[in-house]
Formats: sequence, structure tokens, C-alpha cells
Amino acid sequence: MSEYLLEMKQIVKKFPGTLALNHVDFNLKSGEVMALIGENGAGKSTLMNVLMGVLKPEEGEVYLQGTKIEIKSPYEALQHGIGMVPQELNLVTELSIAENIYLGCHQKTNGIFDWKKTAQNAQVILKKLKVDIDPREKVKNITAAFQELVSIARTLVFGSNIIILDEPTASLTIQEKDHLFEVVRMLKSEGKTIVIITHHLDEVKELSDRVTIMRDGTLVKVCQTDEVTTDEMIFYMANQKVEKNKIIKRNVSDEIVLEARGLTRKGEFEDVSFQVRKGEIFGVAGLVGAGRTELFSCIYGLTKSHSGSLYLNGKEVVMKSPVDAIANGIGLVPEERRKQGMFALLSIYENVMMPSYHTISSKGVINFDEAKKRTNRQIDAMRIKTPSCNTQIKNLSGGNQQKVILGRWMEKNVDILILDEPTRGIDVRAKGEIYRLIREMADNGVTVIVISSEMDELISVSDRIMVMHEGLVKGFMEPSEDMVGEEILKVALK
Amino acid sequence: MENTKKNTGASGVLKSILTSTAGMVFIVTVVITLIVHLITRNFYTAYNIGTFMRSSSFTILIGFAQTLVLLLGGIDLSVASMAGLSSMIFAMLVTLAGINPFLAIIISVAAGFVMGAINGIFICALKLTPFIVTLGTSAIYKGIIYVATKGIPLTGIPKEVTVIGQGSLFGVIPYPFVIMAVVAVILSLVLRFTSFGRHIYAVGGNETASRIVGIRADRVKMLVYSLTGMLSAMAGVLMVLRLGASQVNIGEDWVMPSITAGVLGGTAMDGGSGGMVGTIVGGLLMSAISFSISLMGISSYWNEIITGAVVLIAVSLDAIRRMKQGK
Amino acid sequence: MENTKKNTGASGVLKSILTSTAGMVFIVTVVITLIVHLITRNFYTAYNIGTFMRSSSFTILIGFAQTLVLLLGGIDLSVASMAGLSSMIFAMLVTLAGINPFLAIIISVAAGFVMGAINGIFICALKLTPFIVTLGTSAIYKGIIYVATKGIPLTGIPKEVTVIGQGSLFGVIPYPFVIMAVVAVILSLVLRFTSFGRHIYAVGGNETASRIVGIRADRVKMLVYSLTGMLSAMAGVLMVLRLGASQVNIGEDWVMPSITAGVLGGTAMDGGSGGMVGTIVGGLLMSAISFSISLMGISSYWNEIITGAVVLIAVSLDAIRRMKQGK
Amino acid sequence: AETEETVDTAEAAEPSESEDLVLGDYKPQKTEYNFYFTYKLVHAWWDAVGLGLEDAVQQYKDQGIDIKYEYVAPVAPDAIDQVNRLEEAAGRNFDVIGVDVNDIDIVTPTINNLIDQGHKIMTFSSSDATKEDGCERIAYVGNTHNYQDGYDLAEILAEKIGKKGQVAALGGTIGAPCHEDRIKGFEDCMAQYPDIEVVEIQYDNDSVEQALTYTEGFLQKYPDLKGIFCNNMSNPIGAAQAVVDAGKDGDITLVGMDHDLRALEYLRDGTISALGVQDCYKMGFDTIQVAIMIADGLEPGDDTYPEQTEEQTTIVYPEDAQAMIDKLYPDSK
Ligand SMILES: Nc1ncnc2c1ncn2[C@@H]1O[C@H](COP(=O)(O)OP(=O)(O)OP(=O)(O)O)[C@@H](O)[C@H]1O
Ligand SMILES: Nc1ncnc2c1ncn2[C@@H]1O[C@H](COP(=O)(O)OP(=O)(O)OP(=O)(O)O)[C@@H](O)[C@H]1O
Ligand SMILES: [Mg+2]
Ligand SMILES: [Mg+2]
Repeated sequence: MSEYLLEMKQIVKKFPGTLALNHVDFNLKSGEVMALIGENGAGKSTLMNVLMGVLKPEEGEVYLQGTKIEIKSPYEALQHGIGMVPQELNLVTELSIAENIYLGCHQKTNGIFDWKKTAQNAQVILKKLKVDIDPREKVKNITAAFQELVSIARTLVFGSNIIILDEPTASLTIQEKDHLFEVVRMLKSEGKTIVIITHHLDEVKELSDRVTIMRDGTLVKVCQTDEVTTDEMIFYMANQKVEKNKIIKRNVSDEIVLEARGLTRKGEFEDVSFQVRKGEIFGVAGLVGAGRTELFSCIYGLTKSHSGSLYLNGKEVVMKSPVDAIANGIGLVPEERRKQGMFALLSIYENVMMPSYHTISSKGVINFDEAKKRTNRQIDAMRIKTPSCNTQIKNLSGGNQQKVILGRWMEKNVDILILDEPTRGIDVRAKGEIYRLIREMADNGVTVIVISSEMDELISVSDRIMVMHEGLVKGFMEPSEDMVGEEILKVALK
Repeated sequence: MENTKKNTGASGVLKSILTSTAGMVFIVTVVITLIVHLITRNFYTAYNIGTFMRSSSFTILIGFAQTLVLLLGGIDLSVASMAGLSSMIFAMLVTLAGINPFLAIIISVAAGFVMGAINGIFICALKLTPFIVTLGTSAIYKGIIYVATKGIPLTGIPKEVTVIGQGSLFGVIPYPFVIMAVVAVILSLVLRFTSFGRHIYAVGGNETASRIVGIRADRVKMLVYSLTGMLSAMAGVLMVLRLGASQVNIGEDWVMPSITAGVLGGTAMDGGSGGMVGTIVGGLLMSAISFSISLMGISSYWNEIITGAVVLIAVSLDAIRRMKQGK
Repeated sequence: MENTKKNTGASGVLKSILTSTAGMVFIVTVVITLIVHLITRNFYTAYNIGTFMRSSSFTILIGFAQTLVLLLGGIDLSVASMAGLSSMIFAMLVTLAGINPFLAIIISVAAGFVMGAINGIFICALKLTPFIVTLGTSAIYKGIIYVATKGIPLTGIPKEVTVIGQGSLFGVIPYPFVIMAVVAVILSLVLRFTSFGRHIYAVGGNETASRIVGIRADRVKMLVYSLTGMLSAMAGVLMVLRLGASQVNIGEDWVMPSITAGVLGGTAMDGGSGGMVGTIVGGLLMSAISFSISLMGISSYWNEIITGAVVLIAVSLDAIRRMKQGK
Repeated sequence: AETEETVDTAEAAEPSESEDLVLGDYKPQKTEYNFYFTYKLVHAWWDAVGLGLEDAVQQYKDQGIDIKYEYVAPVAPDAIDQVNRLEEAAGRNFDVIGVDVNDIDIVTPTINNLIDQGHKIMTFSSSDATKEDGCERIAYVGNTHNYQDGYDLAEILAEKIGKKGQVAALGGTIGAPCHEDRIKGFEDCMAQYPDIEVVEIQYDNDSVEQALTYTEGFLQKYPDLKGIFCNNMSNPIGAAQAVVDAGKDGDITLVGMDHDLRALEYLRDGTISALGVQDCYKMGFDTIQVAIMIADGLEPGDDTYPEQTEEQTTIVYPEDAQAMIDKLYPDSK
């Protein structure tokens, strides 16, 4: 018997233009929580996809309890007791929550699909995660955050020995995170082995026994979690020192650019009023289901408000569609990158320039040299990891895709930029860069609205935070050096 | 199917009729037939209902075949050719080889299954677009009919089996309708209550997601395409039994109606939602239109216009209803 | 289109031919015609190439119409009917109303634009499935032809315009081919270099995302469906000019070939990728098949089988190539 | 609604030599009749038949006899559709149901079935199903000599090319009885001439475009081709066009069927050498008369009406073409 439950040896995976995995070794001990970390594009998801049989490696071997195995499909992986919650939301949206949870292992009575049992059992599992939602609802009717929770609930029924969680916490708020961690600990106590991929190093510290660190498709370090400090981890990942985020007191003008008065959309948010000033970084906090996404979708013209009014620079405006919003100098980086943000089949430069084409066209003909030049500027500014600006965006790692979408509005020179979960899935160094970019934009007079479930992020980047809960504004806060996330939570729940 | 699960009482059923695409289409169908009956006094007569049920059964059956594939997000342009080739095989076995007709039915339906499986192999193993694969195999299956029969019809199907296509249960309900109903019940139950059925929705709704939870998507697809072949074969053979002879172009025009029946019944063409009950309703509407045109003695020149207009009106009414409900 | 942009040199072009679906299909086409030429000594003759170019132009033109819609992730089953109705309008204007034939061409092509716009309105305003909308309007447009002409052909199109359909540039390149080539260049440039063109890819690839970046998706769609109507009308009118008369069933069988040309050329049916060059190649393959069958004097009974088989072989070869490249 | 439609249609296609046709001596027993006629497909050929029907109905009207009738068909030929139509019609109490048999084997059982139920079924216009086919229909009014028409046209073609050389044929739709019969007649005729070689027979599916493509192929492969035999209303047009396009009119002899305007124009211009034109008008005219006798309960016989009529096919040559165009298509130029 080997010391390890699972061993991956010398795995090589190539994509056109990228060596995603360069002779990587990875191993798991029975009953441990292994953190897998690395910057965006380091190859974490690729490695796990190889393990799951989603991707076929060019070279390398996998051993389970000392015996060599071949995994050609997720079905075979599951047969070997390996299950995964993928990074991108991957639910069957036309089906109910309950059915999604039990998709791979239907609840049956006498060989017949038991709808009642499925719903009941799903309810129990959702309770464990403290999610209060009707399991018979179709997944397409719930928001991204809830979908994430459903994906996690699904791991609990896998019955797998090895459970891989690829960035499970990216869109969760403190509370859900805590629930998730409880679940992980519970699973561990049941003897399960867990791999968790995350960009939150505090989570690594809190949860994991060992940590595997990757950089640029190679393995750089495997060790006990308590043998490394957070700063060391960052150093291994980035191969350089990364500055801590500091709270910076900024001076903001008094000029009000955006004002909502009693904005209401029934069932989503009610009587929302706030004012945002020019050049301000305006944070919006709340727990999952607070209605932040809905509020700003409405302001952006994606939905219609039922009552209340919106003022831009003192003038009342009605946004009938995003076209109006953009014409008024507003941009939006949506929450669900893949579904709402990117044009998967198109190149990076097209994704960046799509809303700006008319600005670089003459007589309707687009100047593509200019488009690429500007895109390359964004690629450099945000350090997007890609072979070139011609690469299809779908071939980038999740974090890099997010940077491309951000670059779209940076290029567009908007007056007001709404960022819904802008750093979801983004690594520590890139996060710092995005914060820097946000501040830079704000210093140049752009008003930035940051919706985030990461309280620390809001505290460090915002000039002011609006706290929402269940569709209502619960208060406004000014962040300070010693402020902690729990304070915001208190305001939300008061 | 999907819509009814939350509503169990009678009022729930009523509500789900009023709030589903299939329901709207059903209402349009009933209204049309009532109007035609009021004008001609001829729709709701025992004789007429009998022939109506009989002729609609074929569209509906082939609609079932297509709906299965639509649920996967695929399409099968070869349903008509598979129906034709299977029916030819059946007729040849009976008239030329002298095989027991019931055995011949089984063999030819199995042949349909194989034809569907061939579609499935191309689609799954080579990851080809269903449209182009089934277009190709459709031409091949149809070509085989031409080559094998040289266009000459095969007659002499024995009465012992033609009664299945021509007779009626208790002299009232035509057997093809009975068969269609039985198939509908079986398929609905399979779709609703078996892993295979649920996996069809999962694969059709999100193939990547279904693979990651260990659903063998290719196996599901293979089986679905094969079943589609089998159901098409059933419809084809049944048509031979109904006509008492096999002809080169049996079912030739079934492809578009099969898709239309499914779509009118609320099955989405991009997969993952819909069901057999809707297809029945869609098939009934289409049969009702052509029946009504014929009953009203409307000029052949106007046929197409009226058919097109009714289909458009039905789906538009449904769209307006959905918009009002703010979905 | 898409694939070539990275490779500018000659070797790049070659490589992109070898690594794209359209390239593979092109190779198959060339191989077929060479084989047929070796056997019959008859493919690569001036006369034959002339007629080949002429007849393939129609499939390709209607393929362009369809490709535009496919890029959006839609489908247009009414291309044939729009072609037919526009060509009837043209013939009526010229033969019955005695309008200047060049003016009549413009009017009838504009009529095609309007027909396409009607499709667009249903699809955008009511958010209906393109399949069902165009199926319905297709029946209506076709019905109008029947009602208006009663099936009687309209003859007597003046020679001054029939030369467009029947003559050749420098006596070598048939005018329909020239027109097709011009349209191809224009469409490719529009798709590649204008915002409208890029917006088609954006909307086809991800409609939600395209709305968020401020693209007026409905406007793009409306314009695309209208252009599709216009291009269909062009093909229809050109067919009248080629035949010198209008008949009820002009272009009747164009729907499936139009889709096949697009798909064989590598345009995805779920939108967002593909282009006009591929459609030319796809249309050429299909014309080459039917031409080869005719040149080889293959019995009509075998037609379908061979057509189906060649299409399947072409796409399968492409699939195998793609797999080898590990995509 | 139907009857009015047919009237309009009819105006375009005037009868050949038949405008002086008058009703027979038979005195109908009733003053009101109700007929149902279904034919193969919506097509100009049947419009000419419809004209004959309508004229007979008008002439009866002048005698105070009111005849209602439906004259319907699908847009594309379809035997199953025809069976459905017959069954639907049977539910609606017509005095007589007439059918232009799409497919003998498919439709015969339905006809017999309806006869057993007491319906009066006749066949008309282009295709019959006879007693030998096992069909019990009461009578047939229409063309019975497809084979002979094919044979006669082939004979003309053979004469014209000096009974030697290569010929090809276009065969319409695979499995369509009238098309297959004419091809059979053609083949049998050509078999007599040892110096004539039948190089190819292709089925064009009744599509002008397809006929055009096939003919282009013929011209290409057989530079010495002497003649092309066409067997329906649409393939002479495609063949003629290809021949003209290739600049070979005059070199190649074309014969074909029916009275399509374009075919007649090609005939006039000499591209086509002969067309077999059936007297559709008379078929329609006689169909009504026979239907009335059937409705009155008369059996076929020497003193009533024939069990199967012989309608004429006239061979038309280039010199007759313009007169025919003027008669049939008065609106054209
Ligand atoms: N399908 C693909 N085609 C081409 N390149 C790919 C593909 N998938 C991933 N890559 C590349 O492989 C590298 C590793 O990607 P991977 O998704 O594994 O990164 P990651 O570590 O999970 O990053 P993140 O934290 O952003 O999720 C990246 O450079 C990415 O661009
Ligand atoms: N406990 C709950 N159960 C079910 N639905 C809820 C619950 N709480 C809120 N919702 C719904 O969720 C919607 C808010 O969704 P959403 O999660 O997008 O808010 P958010 O503040 O943007 O959160 P996040 O951005 O973290 O997803 C509301 O419309 C509400 O109907
Ligand atoms: Mg990842
Ligand atoms: Mg949100």
C-alpha cells in the first residue's frame, strides 16, 4: 500500500499555444483537506479536469491506492469515487433544484424515480447548508449564488471518497462560507478526502491540512499548511512579493452623479434610495439574495422598475435598455461571466472592443489594427495571461476571462462603471491590480460601483458602502482601518 | 408533463392547461374544430372523429420519435426515411419472403432501431451535427428503398395484420390511435420516472453538466436516436398496415410535421424541456387543420396559406400569453 | 473566414485550408470532380465548368441567405418560398404590368426584404422560435404564389434581362456566378469589417451578453432576417432570368440545400461561428455531387444513396481530422 | 368557395378543340347534385380538366340542374393524403366521389372499402385503377393510353432522327404510373430499331431544374446525341432550355408531353419537335356527365356510359403551336 490515496504522476497537458500542465505531480492522503492554489491560469482546473476524465492528458499516470487506473470520463471517475464541483456553474437549468442535486444518483423506489423522496432529501441537504429555498423550483429561476450552493449541495450526495471543489467560495458571502466550511469539516470527519481550489488564502489556512502550490503549469511546492505563511504562499504563486492591500482615504468631490429615489421592483428590491458622487468608489454589500444584482440590472436598463426614479447629474432619466445606459456613460460587468459576459467563440480583442467598435470605425469599417492595439494595452495593463489578443476567450482561465471583461469597460471610458462581483475567481495579485485599476479610474473621475460578497474587499476598496438585505437598504457605512466584515453583516441583519 | 407536477388537483390541471404552450395550442385546436363543426355540422360526427383519430395517430407517433431527439437538443431528419425503409422491409418480409407477419413487424421495428443506432453512432462517436448526419442517412435510407423496390409498390399484406391499421377497438377507437395512446403513456412514464428518462432531460439541458455528474451522455444519446428509429419504424409499418400495401414514398412528408408537432406542443428545439403530451396536442392541431380545410371544401390553392396562418396564430397567441404573464 | 485571419502568408492560407471544415469539404469536392473527370473525361471541360458554375450559383446564393440566419443561431425555412414569391412578383410586374424589367428586379428584391422583415417581426417582437415562424410564413408565401398564379407559368421575360441569367462574362464566366461572387465578397467584408457584421457574431454567440454591451440585438436580428429575404429574392429572380420564365415551384427544394451548404462550410447551427467562404465550398460540393451523378450516368435509383454517402463522408473526414488535432 | 376558384383558373386554359362540346342527350333525374373530386396535385394540367368540369356544370345550370362540386388536391402528390381525403369525403354525403388514383395499390383498398359502405366512387382524369387491379370503382373517365402516348412520341422521335443514333430519356417521378407507362412505351418502341441506342434514362422528379441539369449532363457526355424523349409536363421545358443554352437547337430532336405554355413556345420555335397534348377539357366535361349517370344509379353499358372512356391525345407539331398558345393562353402577349 502506498502512503497516498491518490497519486497523479508527471501529468502533461497541452493546449494550442499553451503548456497548461508541465510534468505535474499531485497526491492526496486519505482523509485530508488539500488546498490547491496558484494564480489564474496556473493550471489548477486543468489538473482536476484531467483527474476527472474531462480532459485527456498527453502524458502521465494516475494511481489510486497504489494501483494504476485510467480515467476516460467523469463517469469512470465517479466509479472510482472521485467527484467534482466544477469552477463554472454547471447545472441543468431547466430542471428543479432537487433533481440537479441528485442528477447522477437518482432517488428511486422500486426502480422508479421517486420525486417526493428526491425533494425531501434535497430539502434536508439544503438545510444542512442552511439554504432556505424550495427544492422544486427550477434552477433557471434562481440566482447565481443560489446555484453555487446547489452545486455544493450536490457534492454531499455524490458519496465520493474524493471530492474536488473548484473555487466553491467565489460567490459566497461570509455566512454561506461558514456553512460550507462546516460541511467540509463534516465530510472530513466522515473520512472523505477533499481538494479545495481557492484564491482566498485565509480559507486555505483555516481549512486545509496540506497545500499544493502551482505556477505556470508547474508544481512549485507541496507542504503542510502550517509550514507556510500566507505571504510565503503568495510568493510561491507569484514568484515575487505582492503588496498588501491598504485602505486609502480618497478625496471625493461633492458632485452627485447618480441618484436613486424610492426605486422599487416588486419581489426584488423596494424603496431603494442612494446618492453616488463623482469619482466615488461605492461599495454595495449584502448577503446572497440581497437583491443587489437585481437593483443594478434595473438601473442599467435590463429590467424596468415598478416605481421610483433615477437621476443622472441631477436630471431624471429612464433607462429603457442597456443602450440608454451606455449612451449615458454607464457600463456593467455582470455577475455571471459565461452567461452574460463573454462571447466565448470570439477573440479577446473582439470581446474587449465589442461595445467600442463605432468609436474606431470610419464609414462603418472597423479599424482592427487599432482594436488590437487598444486590446494589447489592456492585456498589458491587467497582465492578462494569453498567447495573443487573437486567442478565443473561451481558452483563457477563469480569472483571465474576468480581466478581459473588465478591460472592455476600461477601454470604453465610461463615467459610471458597475462591477458585479468583479474579483470573483481572481487571484491575489490580479485582485490587487484590479483594485489599483479601480482606484485609478476613480481618480480620473469615473464613478465605480462595486457589488461584492467579499466584505474585506469592500472595506479595502470602497469610499462608502451601502448595505442591503432582502431587497432593502439597511444602511451606509464609511470603511475604516480597523473595520471587519462582521460589522457590515450586523448592519445587514439588524 | 413538467408543468403539472406542482398542481395535483383538478383546478391545478386546468391552470396548467391555461398556462402552458400545449394548453394554448389545445384551446386553438378545439376552437377551430368547433367553428368548423358549426359551419359544416360535420366535424363531431362518429365517423369523422374515427377517421380523424386514425389519421392524426401517424403524425403524433412520428412526432413522438422526433420529440425524443428534440429533448436532447438534436434533430432527426431521417424519421421519414426510417419509417419508409422499415415499412419496406416489413412488406418485403411478408410478401416476398413469406415470413409470419407478426414476426415481420418485430423484425422491421428492430431494423428501425438499428437505423436509429447508426445515426447515433455518427453523432456520438464522431461528434457530428445531428442535422447533417440525419440528412445524409435520410438520403441513404430513402435511396435503399428506391434501389430495392425500383419504385414498385408491394401489395398483398394479409388481412390478419392489416386489421391493426384498419380496424377499431370496439368498432369505435381506431387501433392506430390505441397504439399511439399506449406509446404515449409508456414514453411519458419513462421520461418522468426512470433514470434514462431524466438523463435525457439532463443531457439535453446541459451536456457538460450531466457528464460531470457521471451521466454517460453518449449512451443516453445512442439510445434516444435508436428509439427514435424504432418509433419511426412503428409509424411506417403501421401505415403499411393501414394502407394494405407498401409504397416507395410512405411517410415521405413526415419530417417537418414531426418537428412542428413537437414544437407546437411546447418542446424547445434547443433541448431539455418538453414532453409527449404536448406532441399529442401539436399533432392534433395539425391534423385538425388539414381535416378542417378538407371538410370546409376550401380550395387547394388556399390550403397552404390557411395552414401557415393557423400555426402562426397558435404560437403567437401563446407568445402573447407568456408575455402577459411576464415570463 | 475566422480561421484565416491569423495566417497571412501563402503557407498560412494552405494551413488554414487543411485545418478548417470548409477546407476539408473543399478537398473532398476537388477529389470527387477529379475522379469523375478521370472516368468520364468530362468534368473539366469549358462547357461543363460553365454550366457547373451557373447551376451552383443558385445553391450558393440561397446558402448565403441561410448562413446569415445560422450565424444568429436561427434558421429560415422560408428561403425557398421567399425566392418563389419574389420571382413571381418580378415575373408579374414584367409580363402583366409591363414594368421596366430592371425596375421590376429592384421592386421584387425589395419585396423579398419585406418578407424577411415579416419573419423578423414575429421572431423579435413575439420572441417566437424561428423554426416555427418561418415554417408558417413559408406556407403562407408559397400559398400566395398558388393563389395568384393558379399554377400557371409566366413567360415572356424580355431578352434584355434574361441575359443576366443565361449569359456569361467574356463568354466564360456565367453572370449568376459573377453575381454570387460579388455578393460573397460584399457579405464577407460586411461580416468581417463592420460593426453590424461583428454584432451578428456577438448576438449569435451570446445574446444576453450582446445586450449588456449595448448591442441592439433585435435590430440586428431584424436586419439579418430581412437581408436573408432579400438574398433569397435575388436567387429567385435570378432563377427566373435563367429559365426565362417563372414557374410556381421555383426554388421549391432550396431549403435543405441552403442549410446543408452552410453547415458543410463549417457554419455552426447554434450560432456565432462560420462565414460565407464556407458556404461557397459547401454549395460547390453539393452541386459537384449532383453534377457528377449526372455525368457518370448513374441510375436515378442510386442518386440519393450517393448524395447522402458523400455528404456523410465529407463531414466524417472533417470530424476525424478535428479529433486527430485533439480539439 | 372551391368552385369559384376553379372558374378563375379555367379562364387561363381554354380547351383545345373542344369549345363546342355539348352535353349528351341524357336527362338527369334530379335537379341537385353534389360531387367530390380529388386529383393528384395542384398543377396546370388539372386546371384544364377543371375547366371542362366547370363548363359542363354551367351547361347543366342552363337546364336548371344545380351541381355543386369540390375539386381539390394537395400541393404535392401524396397517396396517403389521398386516402385521408377520400375517407373524409365519405363522411360528407356526396352523390359521387371521383378520384384520380395516385397509387393503385394504396388507394384501391380504400375505394373498395367505401364502395362496400355504399358510396359511389369513380376514377377520372390521369389515372385509373381497373377491375384487373382488383378495384371496384364504377367507371373511369380519362386518359387510358399512357403507354401508347409514350410509344407514339418515341415513334416520331425515331422517324425524325432517321432511325439511328443515340437517344436519352427523362422519366419524371419514380413510381408514378403514367410516367412509368410512357417510359415503357418509349423503351418498347426503341427496341425495334437496332440502330438506335438508348443511352440513359434519368428521373427528374418533375423538377424543371433537375431536368435541366440532367440534360446538360446528356449533352456533355454524348456529343452525338440525336434525341431526347420527355414524358411529362415539366421535363420538356428543362430539356429544351439546356439544348438552347448549349446552342444545339436543331441538332437534337425533342419530344414531350402536355400543353405547358413554355413547352408550346419551344415547340413553336422548333426546339421541340412534337408534344402529345391530352384533351383535359373533354375529360373534365365528360366526368361530370358520367358522374350524373352514376349518381342516378345507372350501371355502365353500351346505352349509358362506357366503363372506361378513351380520351384522345393529339400530337401537336411546331406549325400548330402558335394557334394552340393563342387558344390556351389568350392572356400571354
Ligand atoms: N480548452 C482550452 N484551450 C486552450 N487553452 C486552455 C484551455 N483550457 C485552459 N487553457 C489554458 O490552460 C492554462 C491553465 O488553465 P486553468 O483553467 O487550468 O487555470 P486555473 O489555474 O484553473 O486558473 P483560474 O484560477 O483562473 O481558474 C491557461 O493558460 C488557459 O489559458
Ligand atoms: N432565502 C431565499 N430563498 C429563495 N429566494 C430568495 C431568498 N432570498 C432572496 N431570494 C431571491 O433572490 C433574489 C436576490 O438574488 P441575488 O442572489 O442575485 O441577490 P444579490 O444581492 O445580487 O446576491 P448575489 O450577488 O450574492 O447573488 C431576490 O429576488 C429574491 O427573490
Ligand atoms: Mg480554474
Ligand atoms: Mg448578485
